[in-house]
Amino acid sequence: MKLTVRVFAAYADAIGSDHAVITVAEPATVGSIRSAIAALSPLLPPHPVIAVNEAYATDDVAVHSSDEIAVIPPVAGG
Amino acid sequence: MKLTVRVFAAYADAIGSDHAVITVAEPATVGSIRSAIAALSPLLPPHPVIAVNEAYATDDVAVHSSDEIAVIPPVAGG
Amino acid sequence: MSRSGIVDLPIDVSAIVGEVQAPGHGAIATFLGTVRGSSGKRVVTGLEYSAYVEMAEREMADIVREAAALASGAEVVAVHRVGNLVVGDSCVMIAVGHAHRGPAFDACRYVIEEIKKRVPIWKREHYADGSTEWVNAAAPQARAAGTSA
Amino acid sequence: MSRSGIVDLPIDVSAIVGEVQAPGHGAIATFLGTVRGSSGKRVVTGLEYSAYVEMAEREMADIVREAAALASGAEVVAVHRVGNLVVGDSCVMIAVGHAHRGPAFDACRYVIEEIKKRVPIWKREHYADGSTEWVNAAAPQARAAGTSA
Repeated sequence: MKLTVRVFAAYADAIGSDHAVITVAEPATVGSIRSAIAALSPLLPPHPVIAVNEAYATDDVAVHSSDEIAVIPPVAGG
Repeated sequence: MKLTVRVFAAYADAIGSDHAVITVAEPATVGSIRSAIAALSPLLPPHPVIAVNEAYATDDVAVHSSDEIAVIPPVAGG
Repeated sequence: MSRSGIVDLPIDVSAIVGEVQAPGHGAIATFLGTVRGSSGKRVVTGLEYSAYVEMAEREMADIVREAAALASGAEVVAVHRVGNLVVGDSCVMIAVGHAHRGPAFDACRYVIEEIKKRVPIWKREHYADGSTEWVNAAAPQARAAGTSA
Repeated sequence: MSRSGIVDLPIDVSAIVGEVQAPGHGAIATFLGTVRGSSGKRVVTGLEYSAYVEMAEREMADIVREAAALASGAEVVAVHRVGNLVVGDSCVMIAVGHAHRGPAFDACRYVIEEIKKRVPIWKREHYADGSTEWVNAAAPQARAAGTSA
């Protein structure tokens, strides 16, 4: 299936866009889609932090085509 | 010598005034004048806290007639 | 009432203090983060904060709820500003009202520490020489964070 | 510039925060003490703060100096109000500006704790039934306090 991934801050600069489309096998989990996300740019880390539906997600979380997926660079608020 | 003692808050209510005059022997120290201050009212504690020249004073501090003496009730600021 | 949010207008300190004042609250602790004029050896002329707004608001709301649970009876307001800020502007404010000062300080401190760890907000510093740089202060450490960050 | 004082007018929160803002201060911690509407089981209608003003100002100045020494580079403002206050009024405010939040929080906390221990200020609560009472929160614990309190 195809997934649109939201991309922010330094990672958005790295790929030149605030989103990217990846193609992954089903059934998918955060663990199974991570490498496809990391492959978006050599400037991304090999194991980027992923959010699903606006929450940090562990590797075992299932991913469906309707989910909102995002890749989260190191945060710097405050 | 005679000393004027400044008296505040609950202690001022106890003696009915914001100051009192005590007569003490010379040379005087905070330790030697404390009982005369405590005697101003039975509502004062036997060993009240004394300030000399706007600073908390230990028993060994010398007291002269020109010093500003005060008796300090438990504080309640903040 | 406790609340939190991502905002794009200046932070009104008095108004937020007023929100956590109540007859039962003898203690109000606040924290205000402001844009500093230097970063390491470089002169900072401005800062650009961006956020994954929907998620940032959810994380902020979680943190405020956690703080209010830690300090039972606390009223907690936390706001973080995004957009272009100049040196001296406030970027984040936390205010906690409580009956007692200990829980008020503790809850206030908790909120700023957690914001810095978890809320998906990023900042890009603009330097006097015209260059810019994303500031990587922390890898996100959510309680449910990925195994690899 | 660090300062302290006993005041008899309302405390202007924004103005005091402004005093400790500086390009080098990324963190501002504040504490605001306000008059609570109850004390134990009794309904408080107002509070009367009085002070040995000259000594209170000296003690406040000492405490501010100590806090600025603890948190090197801190700017510290501390004011305590005296006179007749009603429920919700602010009686004390402390603001600390520092490069970093840890020292800012620590210095702020230090100042309020020491004010409560050492500064010769007293309060009399006025109750709904018309009675009044001096509140004895603490025997003064100056570093140079008398041996017997």
